[in-house]
Amino acid sequence: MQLLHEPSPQMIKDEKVYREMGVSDKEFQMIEDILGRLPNYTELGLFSVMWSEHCSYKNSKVLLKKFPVTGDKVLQGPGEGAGIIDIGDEQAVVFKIESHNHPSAIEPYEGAATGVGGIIRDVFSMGARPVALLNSLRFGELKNPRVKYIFEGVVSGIAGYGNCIGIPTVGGEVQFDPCYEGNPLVNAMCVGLIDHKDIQKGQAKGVGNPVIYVGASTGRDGIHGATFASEELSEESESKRPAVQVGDPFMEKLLVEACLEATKHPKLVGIQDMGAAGLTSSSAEMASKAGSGIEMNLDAVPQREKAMTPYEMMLSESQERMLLVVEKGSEQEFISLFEKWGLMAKVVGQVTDDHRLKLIHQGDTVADVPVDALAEEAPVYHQPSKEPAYFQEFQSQADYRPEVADYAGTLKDLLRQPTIASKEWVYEQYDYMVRTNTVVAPGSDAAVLRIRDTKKALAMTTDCNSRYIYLDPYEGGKLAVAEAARNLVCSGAEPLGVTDCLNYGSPEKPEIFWQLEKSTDGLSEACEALATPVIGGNVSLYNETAKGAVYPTPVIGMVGLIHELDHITKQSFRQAGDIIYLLGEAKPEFSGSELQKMTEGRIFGPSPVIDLETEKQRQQDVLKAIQSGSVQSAHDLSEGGFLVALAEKAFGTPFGAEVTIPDADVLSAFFSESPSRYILTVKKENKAAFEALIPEAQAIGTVTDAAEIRVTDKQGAALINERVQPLEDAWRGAISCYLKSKD
Amino acid sequence: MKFAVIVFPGSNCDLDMYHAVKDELGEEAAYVWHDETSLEGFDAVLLPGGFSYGDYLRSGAIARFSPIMKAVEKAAAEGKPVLGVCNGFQVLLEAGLLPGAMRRNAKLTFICKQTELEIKNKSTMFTTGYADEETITIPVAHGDGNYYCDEATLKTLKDNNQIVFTYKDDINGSVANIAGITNENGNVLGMMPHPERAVDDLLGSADGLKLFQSIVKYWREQHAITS
Amino acid sequence: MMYEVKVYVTLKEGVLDPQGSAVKNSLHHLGYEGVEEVRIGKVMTLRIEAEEDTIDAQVKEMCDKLLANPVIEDYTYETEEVVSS
Amino acid sequence: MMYEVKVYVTLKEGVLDPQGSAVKNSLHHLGYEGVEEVRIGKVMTLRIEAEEDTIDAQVKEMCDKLLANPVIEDYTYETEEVVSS
Ligand SMILES: Nc1ncnc2c1ncn2[C@@H]1O[C@H](COP(=O)(O)OP(=O)(O)O)[C@@H](O)[C@H]1O
Ligand SMILES: [Mg+2]
Repeated sequence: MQLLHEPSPQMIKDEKVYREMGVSDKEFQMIEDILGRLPNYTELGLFSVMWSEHCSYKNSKVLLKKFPVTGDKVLQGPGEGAGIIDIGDEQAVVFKIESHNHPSAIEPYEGAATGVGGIIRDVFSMGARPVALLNSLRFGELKNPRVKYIFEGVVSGIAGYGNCIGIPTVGGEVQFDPCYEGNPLVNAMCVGLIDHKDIQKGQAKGVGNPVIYVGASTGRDGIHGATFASEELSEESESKRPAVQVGDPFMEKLLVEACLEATKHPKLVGIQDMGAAGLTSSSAEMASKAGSGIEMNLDAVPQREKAMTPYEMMLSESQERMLLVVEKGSEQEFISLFEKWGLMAKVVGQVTDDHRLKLIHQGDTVADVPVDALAEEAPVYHQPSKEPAYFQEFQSQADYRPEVADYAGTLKDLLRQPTIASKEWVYEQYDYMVRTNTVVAPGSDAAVLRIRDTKKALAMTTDCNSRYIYLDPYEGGKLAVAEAARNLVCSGAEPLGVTDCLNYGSPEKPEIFWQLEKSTDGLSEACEALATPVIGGNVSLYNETAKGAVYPTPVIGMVGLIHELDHITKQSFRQAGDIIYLLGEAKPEFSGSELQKMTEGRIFGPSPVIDLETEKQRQQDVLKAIQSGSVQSAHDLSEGGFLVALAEKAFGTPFGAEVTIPDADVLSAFFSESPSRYILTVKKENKAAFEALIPEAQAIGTVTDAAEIRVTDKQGAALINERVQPLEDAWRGAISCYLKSKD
Repeated sequence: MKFAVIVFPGSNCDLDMYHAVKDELGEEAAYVWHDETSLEGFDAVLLPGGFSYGDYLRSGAIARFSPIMKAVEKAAAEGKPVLGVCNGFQVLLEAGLLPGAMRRNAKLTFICKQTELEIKNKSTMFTTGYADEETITIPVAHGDGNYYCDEATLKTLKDNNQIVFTYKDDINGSVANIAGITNENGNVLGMMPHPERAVDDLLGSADGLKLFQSIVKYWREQHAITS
Repeated sequence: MMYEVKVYVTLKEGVLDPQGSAVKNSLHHLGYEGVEEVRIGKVMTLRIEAEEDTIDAQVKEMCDKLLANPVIEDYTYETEEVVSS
Repeated sequence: MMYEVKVYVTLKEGVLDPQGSAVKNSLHHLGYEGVEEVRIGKVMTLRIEAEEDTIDAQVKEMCDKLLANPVIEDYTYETEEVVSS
């Protein structure tokens, strides 16, 4: 199956073949200047993938620089496979999030599955044992059959990979909005644990050291995946089918175990996964970081298909592959180690000192390019930015205030909105318990995993309400970070740090770049204020179809440390008689709220504004109260507002609540989504202690034995009087109900 | 008492099984790699859950040819307690140590959740610890847990009291809601729910612990060792 | 008329088949060294009541829409009339 | 000699096929009301190097041991010699 003859260097230039690979005229000229000659087809391929947005961050680098990336506990910031944060006792937590949006749009199951596989490799290539997976998903409205197909495929793909490899998928989020219809977002996050002494880096040091290829053989799958991820989706994408990769979680399970054994081997020099741009990025980055070069003999690369060209081998994104550099003379030890696990390991090259990536194929040198030009020195652009017209319009709109006649009916309708409804349909497909460390399963504000042989635990969450970011990227960016941190605090954790996945439309459009700029400003400011440095992340641009771009969606993955197992707190009511407290005030703001979306079918107006000082203060107060032992349950108020949160606290328990709303503005008290708010419950005997810690919290009622939600106003007039069961049924059954319905 | 935890390539509940025995039960446990050939010195054999060989082809189909399986058969024939959980159950079925076969869950999706089980036979060496309880809570996590056997086999299972656990609700389509069965001898138990994940209230349930305690009790009685 | 239709769905060439490789390895372990390749696909047997002039188009449509995943799979099919007994 | 062998593994009659029922329902949803039954099985394509007089026995053995589970599945196979080019 020999491909047609590759075009000659002159033809590439004359016929502008490079454009098909996403290389601009100017970039082609740069390549020519760097090489001092015309690149051949293989070399052009190397540049095109390494200079794609996905690998080089050429359009986003200027923005990422703004993130706070340091802190006393940060052991590894952005730049390696995953960031690392110290958690004491010579242990650290490693985490990273990554997108697999375009592959999932084309082939939902395999796209999502390989997204999970990829992020796991990022974590264990640092030497860490992956202990948990999370995901953040966005789809169009569930009414559309294609959306249902994508949703079901993505969820089963995530399940298929994570369950098989035996890493629990413990949390995440799913939202549905029309802007994601043709371009779903599938972000996967992996969290790992590591002992400080085992931390590895992806570096190719030591001239003459062998380069070892490990894992699955290379096929023609996923060629140009990185470039593909850096383009808008079009009808044509459907025909770019070879870009679809199939995952083999069984192979990866063996790879995890074998690589973790290898990272403990004293003669390992460097290790990196072959992610986007496969062999090209792993080799070029390892050499560039170490200030060395690599020479590879492509004939030694294990090949799944016949007659593969150097171009195909270098650009293939076949899954479950790793690249290792080991000390000279120890190659056989490593090869045997991998063979014990039933894996193929082969020496494919060696480290050189000439700062070049040199490829040999059937005796010929088929590529010879400077590694730094591929990696560190990729072009960087500062795209023009322009405030979109919609933003001004939204800002100037008068306060939106919906009419609600029937509070109970509205509550029930809200609980049925797919974005609010229980995600049980999703997470019941995930093995969230395997390895028996999951002590707070999906369904609470954050997932919690105990750390064996310590008294500590980790809390983790992904969050991003993209509606607010669309309305106001700057405020919305701050809100996303604050919400993630709040979810951790509710679980009893001290937030440690952030990994982010920036999902946007095309940065070449000034209005989109403006969204990127403003929202990263907001993210940076909140991360700074809440002392949660960004230790890594991923950028996914060009998320748009002919119908337009997705909402700007910077997903925040956050991990927190719970110092004592006793501090672990869940969102559900625990005991009848407990006092219910409300912390934070509801403002009359409904733009971007679930209620606005539900009532109007769209969102508009100015986003709520958050005061980061207040946010920080309340987080500290709540955490202190939890740590002091006086809090029985804690839940933050997010989508849907107070009533939804109150009902959620009753779901899955035999209890109900009796509450008096002190506010005169009942509508806001019930449905506003103003930030920095919590519902907490406290045992009667801890009343004084709790109130001393958080004087600001208002006692609004009690947890009851009767499974009913009863809310009255200050005058004692009944506002809500509902049995929990029907509310819970509506909430629990909504998603499978949407999936089953024919239209 | 010493438990062997068999590890196939792709097993992923091996660690949970090991910790359940070692930390929660307080007995001895050791991993035994699939290509070993002897289980000499072990008093009981545990086949953990996971996706042996990726569960490609059929769950458990490839693992059952592992060298260690001869030793597992021997242990079973000698009357030692053999417990297969989830994928371990599937391996026992494929190996013919238990009757029947597994199909995809009726709803076709993987299910992971706490489930209520009824104990149908409280006098097996795995269940004596449950004397009084009617139902217990133990989680499931499987995609292929839809137990099948033909009517004649079902009748035999019933007649011999080989059905040990049933699901209280039909969660996966299994014939007669079967969640766990033994062989005729009663010393080989296969079950889809994961008792090793229910050994500590911190994990949501400790109801699985009694299963392991029952095994120890049985073994102590057999060996007249007083603890 | 009643038809029995067999649809064969196989992975496209070049698409990784982890199942097939696992089965191949297992067969080698069992001593069948001669097995050089295994690819695993699906066969679906459908009974369809349809007019003679639409059956073919229907089956093709079903395959394109649902039975095969055109991104990674190819399909072929055979239709046969079932003579009612 | 090189053989291409196709092994068809299907669920035994009487064994409920959850996948098949799901596909049937989906087809009904899509408007193919004429579909009365769907059963889903596997087709495995093997390339085997073997002597002419052993190929048949080998394939049968592989099926009995590994490729099919006799408790719930039936199998058939076809072997064809591959003419080397
Ligand atoms: N895709 C998913 N995967 C796993 N768990 C999920 C997913 N989506 C939601 N969940 C879980 O459902 C619960 C509710 O999610 P969400 O409404 O997003 O919570 P919050 O508003 O507190 O962030 C959480 O425990 C979350 O982890
Ligand atoms: Mg929350």
